[in-house]
Parts: sequence; structure tokens; C-alpha cells
Amino acid sequence: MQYAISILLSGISLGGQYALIAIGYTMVYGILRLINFAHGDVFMVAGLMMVYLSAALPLGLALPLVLLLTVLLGFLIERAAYKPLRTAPRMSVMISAIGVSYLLQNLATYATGGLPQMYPEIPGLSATVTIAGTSVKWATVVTPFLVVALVIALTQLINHTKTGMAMRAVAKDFETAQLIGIRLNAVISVTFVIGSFLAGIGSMLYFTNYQSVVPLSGALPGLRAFVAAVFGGIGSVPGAVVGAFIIGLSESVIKGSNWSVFSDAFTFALLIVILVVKPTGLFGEKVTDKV
Amino acid sequence: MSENLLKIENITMQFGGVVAVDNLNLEVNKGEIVALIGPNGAGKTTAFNVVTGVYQPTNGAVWFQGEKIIENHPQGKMKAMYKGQHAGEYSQILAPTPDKVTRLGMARTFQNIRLWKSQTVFDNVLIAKHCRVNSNVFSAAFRLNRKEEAEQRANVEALLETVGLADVKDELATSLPYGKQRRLEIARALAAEPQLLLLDEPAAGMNPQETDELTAFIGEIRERFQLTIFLIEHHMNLVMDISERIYVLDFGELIAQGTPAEIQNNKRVIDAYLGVSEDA
Amino acid sequence: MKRESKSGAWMVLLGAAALLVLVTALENTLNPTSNIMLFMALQKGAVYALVAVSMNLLNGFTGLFSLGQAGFMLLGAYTYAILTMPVENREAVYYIYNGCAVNFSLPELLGGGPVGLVLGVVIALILGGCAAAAVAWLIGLPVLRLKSDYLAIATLGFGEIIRAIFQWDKLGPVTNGANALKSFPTFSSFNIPGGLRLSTFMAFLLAGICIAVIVLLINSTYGRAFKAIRDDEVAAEAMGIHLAKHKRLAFCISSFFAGVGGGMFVMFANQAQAKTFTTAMTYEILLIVVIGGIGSVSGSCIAAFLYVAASEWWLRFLDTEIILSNGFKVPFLRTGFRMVVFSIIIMIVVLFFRRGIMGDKELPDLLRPRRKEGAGK
Amino acid sequence: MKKVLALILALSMALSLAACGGGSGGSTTGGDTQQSGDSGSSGASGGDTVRIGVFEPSTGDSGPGGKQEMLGMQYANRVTPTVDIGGKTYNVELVYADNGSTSDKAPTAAAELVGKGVSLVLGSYGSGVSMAGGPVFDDAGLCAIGVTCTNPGVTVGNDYYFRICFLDNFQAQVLVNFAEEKFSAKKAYLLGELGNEYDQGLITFFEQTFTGNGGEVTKDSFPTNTSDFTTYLNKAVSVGADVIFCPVSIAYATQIIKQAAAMNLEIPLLGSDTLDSNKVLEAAKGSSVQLYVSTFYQEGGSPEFDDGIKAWLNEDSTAMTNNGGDDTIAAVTAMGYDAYYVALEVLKAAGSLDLTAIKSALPGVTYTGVSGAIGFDDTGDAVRDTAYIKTSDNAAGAWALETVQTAS
Repeated sequence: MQYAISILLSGISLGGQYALIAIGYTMVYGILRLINFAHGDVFMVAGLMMVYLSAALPLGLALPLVLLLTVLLGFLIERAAYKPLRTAPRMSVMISAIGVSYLLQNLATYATGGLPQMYPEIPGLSATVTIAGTSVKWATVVTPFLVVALVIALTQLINHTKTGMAMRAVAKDFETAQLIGIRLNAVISVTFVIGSFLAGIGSMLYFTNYQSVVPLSGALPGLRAFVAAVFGGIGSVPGAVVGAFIIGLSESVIKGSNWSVFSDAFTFALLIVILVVKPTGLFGEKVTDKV
Repeated sequence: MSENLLKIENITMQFGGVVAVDNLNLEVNKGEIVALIGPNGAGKTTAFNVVTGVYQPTNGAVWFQGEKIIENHPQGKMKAMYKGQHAGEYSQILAPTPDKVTRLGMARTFQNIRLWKSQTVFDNVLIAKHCRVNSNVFSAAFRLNRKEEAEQRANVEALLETVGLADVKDELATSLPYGKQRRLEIARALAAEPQLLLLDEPAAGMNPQETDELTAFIGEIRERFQLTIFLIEHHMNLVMDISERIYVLDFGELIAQGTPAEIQNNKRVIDAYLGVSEDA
Repeated sequence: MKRESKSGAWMVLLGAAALLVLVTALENTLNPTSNIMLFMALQKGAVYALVAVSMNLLNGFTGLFSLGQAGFMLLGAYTYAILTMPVENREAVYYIYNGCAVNFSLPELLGGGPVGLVLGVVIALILGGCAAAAVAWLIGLPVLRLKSDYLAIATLGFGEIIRAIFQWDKLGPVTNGANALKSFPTFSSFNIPGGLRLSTFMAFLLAGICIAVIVLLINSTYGRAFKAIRDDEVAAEAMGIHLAKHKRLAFCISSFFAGVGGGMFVMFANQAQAKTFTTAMTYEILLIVVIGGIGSVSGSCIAAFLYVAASEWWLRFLDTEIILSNGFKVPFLRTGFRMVVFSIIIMIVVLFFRRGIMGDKELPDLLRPRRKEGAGK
Repeated sequence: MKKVLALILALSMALSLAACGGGSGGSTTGGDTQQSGDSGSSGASGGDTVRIGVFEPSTGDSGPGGKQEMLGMQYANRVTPTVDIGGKTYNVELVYADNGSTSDKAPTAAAELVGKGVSLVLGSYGSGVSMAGGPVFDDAGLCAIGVTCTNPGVTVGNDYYFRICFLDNFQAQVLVNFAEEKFSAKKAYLLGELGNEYDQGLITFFEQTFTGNGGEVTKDSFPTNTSDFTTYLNKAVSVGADVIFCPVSIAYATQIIKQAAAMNLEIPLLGSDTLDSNKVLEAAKGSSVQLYVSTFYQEGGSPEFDDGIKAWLNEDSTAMTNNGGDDTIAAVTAMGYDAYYVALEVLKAAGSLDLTAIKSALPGVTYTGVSGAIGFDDTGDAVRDTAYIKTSDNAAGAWALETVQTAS
């Protein structure tokens, strides 16, 4: 029983962290039709910045600064690596994304010398609490609530503000949105800013739980979050969140079973099944090609 | 056996709650030029897409050369939603993919030209020959099919000569002027060795002179390749000049059929076209 | 093809022979020890060229964005390694599993000696390719229906699944679990002791033959159909090209050569281990394809050699600190800097030389004033 | 057909490029670049310098360990920068090649060393890369001395690979004995990285020995780049394991320990030589985690060496960073130090820089270093029967010697 609860807890908390990354993937895909492979690495860089900044500054200053820098990084990546390719074929943009991811990982290796960096303790989040006999960090407990709150705020933003409306318009039809005077670049930048911001928050929760940051830290959570986004129906924020929780829970359950070897493989198998059965994911909209 | 080459029988195409083509019946006889006209959004291209296998009809059947090639009936959710007629008359499901339909002997062009952009004029036509190739991938890769390949190339050369594109055969398809691109698309369709040629608005975007040339061209190739032609068109001059019979669609329904003279005087047709008078 | 075939074929044969002679000559005149980096780069470059061309066949010529290349290489690599490892070495290599479940070795079955070695290696490579192609066929049934990025992510997923299966310790008696397979024939096995050195020659010969076959395929009627699918799927289907069949064909053929490339990769790397064949490797190959130009075989080949040489060799000095004679320490140079510089170079290529080295042209196109492809054929 | 031609041209172009590079690359080796010669004698180059290759990872998963191992060699090189070979004094130059911790980069890194004309190679940290690089050394007739690559596969089937450390089957046995003696363990939970042969090899040996003694094991493998280990640790609790054995790389070990600390894990953690790192120690500091590792050397084994290297670490900031930021001496550093001296002994015994002479002299060399007596057996493995088991003193953040185990 206690074991089951511990699995459930870690599944939910993983799911919440994946959700925060997955939203970034899904929003960018919704607008640019681009799998932003660098997103997981932005998440990792946010972790590393926290390590370095918290060593130099008081935590109260470091925390907001990390979020700010993460947002800036996301913004700059879009401007430098994706914007020049706006008219290029999708494959080129995707390759550019892979290139950015590669660059960030190598920069991180260069900066850290490949040594794992210890994530600082964040008061409140790092303390442990015992639930039904399982002792976990507050970060684990807080994650799902924080995610739900952020998602509600985000949906409000998307549905009820002008920017949100513009975002939806761009997602629906790139060209028409431009024609009716929406500032495309501004909207895309906002999307990246929101995505990076959430990734920054996600990285705080994630690394408070798992503590050590290495240059490849972003790769696996990034990939899983992406799978979650596809699973939920890429382009849909609630879909990404639901997908992330499903992926997080199933990962936890597989790890807890005798088939832990296949915990990654299972995630992908699930993805492929979904893609084949319902190619647009759980909440995705059906798109038909016009002849 | 039967005189008609193509027969569309009780075809209904319903997207969700919208009926795009409602109980369409038409026949195209061997050697004829038949036009399908109607205002924008009348369902002409949808009907074309059903015939060529791009869409699966909701209900009805299509016969080609006396054989039933396409058939469907409402299933699943559609069963309750179906608004058309003749429900329950069809029970089989025949849904060939477009390539299969083409190999049966129907080739088409597109409303908005769809040439293979990175290929030359020659290659565009040569590729269309692929569906008639007998060699398998090994014999093709290891050049054991020299004879067939040579034959095809000779065929394509001849075809380009006929359609008057021989002088530009090494140009990129997309570098041709618009009128020639249209012509190339028709040549490409001919390379697939069809009996029935389906033209989707072949004169769209053409000026009167180009349209006249096209009219003559269609006449020529029909003679030369003994084709049957089924076309959708807005340019009434072209339609009236070359069609033997005309079908008129409006809001998915067939509202008239007959010879050009009959159609020109049909009240319903004139009504349907009011408001889009530029073509009428 | 016809008009030029006589003189063209001779030119090609001559060119190929000249290249092989050149490689063999280099290999036998230059000191193999002090120039080992050159030969390593050439061998790895040849392997990567083959794999990149196979990926280009799919991504560049058929327009299917697949990221499963590393997975198919893995299949080829293991098949090759398992089939060629001498029986006497199996006990030692599979020490955890008390020997291997497969107890024969192709070179030995074929009588051993030089003839057995060459035949065994070639057959094993082909079988490796077949294994990859067979799996590709199975995978293709569900995933080839997916479009662009979805296909990419699904194939990437399959690559990961294949890797997990090969690392599963229950399959240890066959795959050796997490442990590497080794002591099978490698490129250096083709160096005749005390005689000719043929290791680089062998790499070039095998890669060359495979690439030649791919080029022949691309220029055949099937290759043209692939290009039609890439340019406009709807038009291709309307012109009678069976999409599912041709996509599957391209996928299987690409995987076949990726499998052969995987076999050759372990001949280069001396050992086969599942964890080598990661997504990162697929990305590497993808970058080669992009740098060379999507849709250009010669581009992929040139890029493969440049990429390998740059990443493994020319830029290596960036990793070591250099202190100039006047005591000035060159800034930035330390471990990891090489990869930073390298990834910046890649980003520059991706952003500013979007079409890569060759675009979709081939070398001869550049030597000619105007495009005359159609006439040539 | 034309494309075939294109291809040929492309290849030849690349080749010529490569050849140009070859010329410039070759010139750095000095001496004998363009002459063909038999591979056995090409190591002898540049006048009074002997080059020793350092085949170690400085990036990737094993980067931290590789750096610490190199520190030992660098320190030894500072202490003893010259060697007398055949009556002549040579300066010893260390030549580095980063194998990036991955077996696909290892062969070229090995080749780089061969190309630079080194006389002997030391390394690598990590058995996988050693095995990948091995055949290159084998082909070139260049001897390599493994420092801490403990997987049996390194030396098997390779006449030119030797090593000065114990093997994994010995290490696993030592840990099993320890687990049974100290904790009367009947149930063990084994956790390793999927597809990592070092982890999986040790786990398999541990399992064989442990179940052979009547114990029971549960095994798990986590995928590369995993960060969430709580589920695994909870599983260990739920199966009622008496010990957890996790012979993983440093990056994972720190996370496992941190997460174990967060959940107040009461089961002792056993680790292999890789866990003997100050990063791991740092992770355990201040927690209640019980951590035991088997290793090659315990600080205090040679006070002279300890003091010397600490002094060096404290004055050289780069070295300090490479050691992970403090002056705790890792066993791999001691091993690297010993390996350097073994290499010097080999060169002395060979009496020349001829690779064949080095090869024939190597198996007979014996040396007593800070980590104990070193000699080689028929397969080229070290004759070693001692392993140290250290425990983490979490209050002080230091290692404490728990016991010294010998083969039984």
C-alpha cells in the first residue's frame, strides 16, 4: 500500500513537471508547427543558471533572475534560430532546433566541465514531508497544484486577452492572421516567453526533487514531455497537461514493475499506438488535406 | 459491353452534416466530351474527387468500363446522420486508392496545377509512366529493364512532341509559363495512358487567347488518343464549344443536363448562375 | 541514361578504380601509425557517407522525415557481429551468459581463410541489412501512414524501443545484454600481415558499392517515383503511384543500407554496443545530410567526410590548452570547446547556408553551365 | 550514372582534403611522418622526450572520474618528470586524448594517441571506452595499461591491454562478503544503468555470488539520463531489501544518494569504485544515508603521497576544479599516480622506446605503489587481492575506512 502511494506520488509529481515542459512544446507547435527540440535544453540551462546564480546571489534575487534569464533565452533562441527560417521548409526549422539543442548541451558541457552540479536547496520546497508513510519533498506535493493553477491562468490568458486571441488566430491560420494585422513576430515571441517561463518553473520543481544538473538533464524530460504533448493532442494546452500526467504515472508504474528496462520504450510504444489509432492525439483537432 | 465508359450512380457525399454532393447520377459515353458545370461551391470538384478515389463517397457507386469500381454506404456515426437518398441500397464497400483508379484507366489534372516542382518537363511526364512499369525495384535499379526504360523515354519524347513541349523538355516544370504548365499537366495525365481524361478547370486563370488554344488542344488530343473527356469548367465559351453534353450542379444537386444548346436556354441554370454572371 | 551510358559508365568505372587505387596507395605508402588519424577519418567518413546517403534517400528523395536511422544501424550491427564472431571467442565475449546462443560463425562456415573471411563478412553485412529492412517493413505498416513530424517522432521512438530490447538482459545469450560484442572481423582484418594494407580500401569499396546501388536506384523509374512523392504526394497518387507501397519500399531500402552501414560502423568501431546507437547518432547523420544538401548524394558524401574529419580530428586542438611561447594562454581552449565551436559551425550552416554544400545538385551539375539532367538521360 | 561519377569526384575531393589535413596533422608528430615503416618501431620520435598517452574521458558521464584519474598522472609527472631509459634521460610528456566517455568516439581518440607517436598508453576510466579503443592499440602494437577499468572484457582477447586494478568479479565478491558479514543480508536490490556494461557486469557478478550463497535479489535497470530514482528506492523498500547495490556512474550516484536522503532511506547503499568520489561524498553529507563503497585506495595509505597531492591541489586551482572543488583524494587519483610509475618502470625495463621491446618487457614488471603491490598475470590483469571498503562519514563529509577485504 505504502509502495503504491509512493509510486502514485512520484508519478503525479513527474507528470506535473512534464506538464510544465509539455505546455511549451504544445504552444510552439500549435503556432509554428515546429517541434522545438531545444525546449528540454532550455529547461536544463535554467537549472544550471540557478546553480551558478544562487552561488553568487541571495536566493530571493536568484530565483526571479533565473526566470527572467530563461525567458530571455527562449526569446533569443526564437529570434536567432527560428525567425530567419520562417519561410523555409519545416524540416530546416526542425534541424535548426536540433542544432540549438546540440549547441546548448555542448555549451553546458563546456561550462560545467561535464561535472554534475548540485542544485541549491530552495527553502520550503526542499523540506520533506511524510504522506502515508512515504517521505517526500514539498516540491513533489506542491507540483500538481501549482501546475493546475498555472494552467488555469494560462487558459484565461489564451481565452480572454487580446494576446491570447491573437495567439489562437495565428495557430488557426498563419497567413490570414497576418493579413488582419496581427503582429506575428510579437505573438510568436510571447509564445516562446510563456513556454520558457513555464520551463523555468518546471526546472525549479524538477531539480529540487532530483538535485543534480548535468548537460543532458534536459534531454529525457524534454523527450517525455514532448511525447506527452503529442499524446494529449499537440496544440492543445489541457491535452498536454492530461498527457503529461498520464505519461508521468505510467512511467512511474512501469518503473515500479518488473519491466523497468522498458520504461522508456513503453512511453514511446504508447505514443506510437496513439499516433496510429488517433493521429492527432487525445484532444487534437482533425485536419483534412484539401485537394 | 455497355456504351458508357463512366457511370456515377446515386452518389452522395456528406461531410459531417453538410451534403456536398446529393444523389448525383451521370454517364459519360465512350468518345464523348462531357462537362460538369455549376457555380462555385456546387460540389463539382468533390464529385471529381469521388470518382478518382480521393474521397470515399458516403453512399452510391461508380462504374467504369462496365465494372463497379467504387461503392459505399453510410456506416457508423454516419448511419444516423445520413441525409441523402437510396440509403440501404448499397451494401458492398469498394474503396480503391487514387493510384488504383488511375491504373484502371482514368487520369486527371488539378484545379490548382500540381506539377512536380523540382523535376524537368521531361521527367514530369516520364514519372507518370511509372504506373505502367512492369519491372520490379531490383531489375529497375540494376538496369535489367533497359528495353522498357528506352521504350518509355521514346514514348515520352513522342508525347512531348505531340503536345508541343518538346523544345522545353529540359526546363524545370515550374519555370514554364502558366499556359504551358496546364498543357504539361494534361500531357502528364496522358502519359498514364488513360481512356478517360478528367480535367478539373483546365482553363482556370487563362486569358481568352490561351483559352482558345486550349480548346483546340483538347480537341486535338481527343482525336489523336481516342479519349473520352470529362471536365469541370467555368469558361462557358470553352464548355459550349467542345462539350457534347453538359451536366449542371447546384448546391450538390443535379439541376439540368443536355446538349449545350439546351443548357443555354435552361431557366434553372440561368437562375443558378445569377450573381456569378461573369462566367455565364 | 542511354545516350551517355557507354562513355558515362566507363568514366564512372575509371573514377571508382582510380579512387580505390589512390586509397590503397595512400594506405600503403603513408606510415600507418603516424597517419592513423587520416585513415580513421577516412574509414569513419566512408561509413557515415553510406548511412547519410541512405538517410538522404528517405528524407531527401522521398520526403519522408524519419529519425530511426540509428535503430536500423543497430540491427545491422548486431546481426553482423553475431554472425561473424569466431566461435572460439564467444565464450569470452559472452562471459556473463556462459556463451552465446548462436554457435556458428559465417566466415568459419565458409571455410575460413581469406575467402571465407571476405564472403562471410559480405554475407553477414547483407543479412544485417536484411534484418534492418525486415524490421523496417514491420514498423512501416503502422507508422508510414503518419505525416512529417509525427513520422519523425514515431521512428525516433522505434529507434529507442529497439535499443531497449537489445539491452534487455533476458536476451543476453544472443545480444550479450549491456555488454559489447567484440572480436569479430573488422576493417583491419583485411590488412594482409606483412603485405598490402587493405582496411581503408575495404571501407571505401563496401561503402562505394552500396552508394552506387542507391544512386542507380534513385535514377531508376522507382527513384523518380520517390521524387514525385516528395514533390507532391497528391499528384503522385493521382498519377498512379501507389503511395503506401512506394513509401514502404523507400523505407525498407533506406533501412537496408542503414543496416549495412551499421555493420560497417562496428567494423570501424571494433565493437558493437547498443548504447552507441542513440538518437544523438541519428541527429549527427541528419546534420550531415543537411550540411551536404537535402537531396544530393554527392553532398552527403562530401559532408560526411568533412563532418567526421572536423569533429574527430581537425578541431581536436581546441580541446587542449595552448600556451604560446611568450607565456600567453590562449583563452577559451579547454575540454569541451571543440564541441562548442563545432555546434556553432553547424548552426551557421543551418541558418545561413540553408541549402547546404550542394543544395539538391550533384557534382556534375556544378561542372556544367546549365541544368541538362533530362537530356543526359 | 552521372551521379556515380559525382560521388567518385566527391569522395576524391574529400580524400584530398583529408590528405592535406593529414600532412599538417602528421607534422606535429615530428620525425618520421611520410616514411613507410614497420609499425613496431614508429614510437621513437623527437630527441629527448618520451610521450605517454593519456586515454581518458574529460567529457561525458565519466568525465569527472577521468579527470580525477588524470590528476594522479599529472601529479606524478610533476614529481618525476624524467625517466632514464637505456642510460639516457628522457623528459616525460603526457599526451591527452579525450574519449568523450562514449565508445563511438573512443577509437578515434585512441587513434589520435597512436598518431602522435606515444610509447605507452594509460587509461581509461570506464571499461566500455577501453574496450572500444583496445583494438586500435592492438593493431598499432602499442601497449595500454588500464588504470581503473575493472570489466573483465578489457584485457581478454587483447594482447596489448594490461591493467593495474582488480576485476569486477573480485569487486562484486568482496561486496557480497561485506554485505553478508556486516548486514547479514539475505535480500539485495540491484540497480544499474540500462546498457552500461560496467554497471550490468558488476550487477551480474553480484547476483551470481549472492544467490550462490543463498541470497535473493531484485534487479532493475534505469534508462540513460534518468533523474527520478525515488520509485526504484521505494521498490527496494517494498521488497524488503537488506542492502541496495548501485554500481553506477558518479552523476547517477549523487542523485540516488540525494533522493535516498530525502526519503530517509534506512537501507544501506553499497557502491563500487566509481562511487568513491568527493561529489558522492558531498551528496551524502549531512544526511542519514549509509553508504559503503569498495575501492582501490584509502586516504592515509601513503601519507607522503596524500600530503604532496593535497598541497598541489590547493595551489593549482584548475587541478582543484578537476578534482571536484575540494582536496579529497579519490582512489582513481592514487591509481593514476601508480599507473604513471608503472609506465616508467616498463620503459626502464624495456631499455628503449621500441614498441616491441616495451611489449615484451611489460608483463614482467612489478612495482609497489601507494595502492599496493602491482604485477601482471597471463591475461594482463593485475595480481591483486585487496580491496578497501570505505564508508561515508556524513557528519564530517569524509571517507572513513570500514574494512579491508581480501579474496576468500
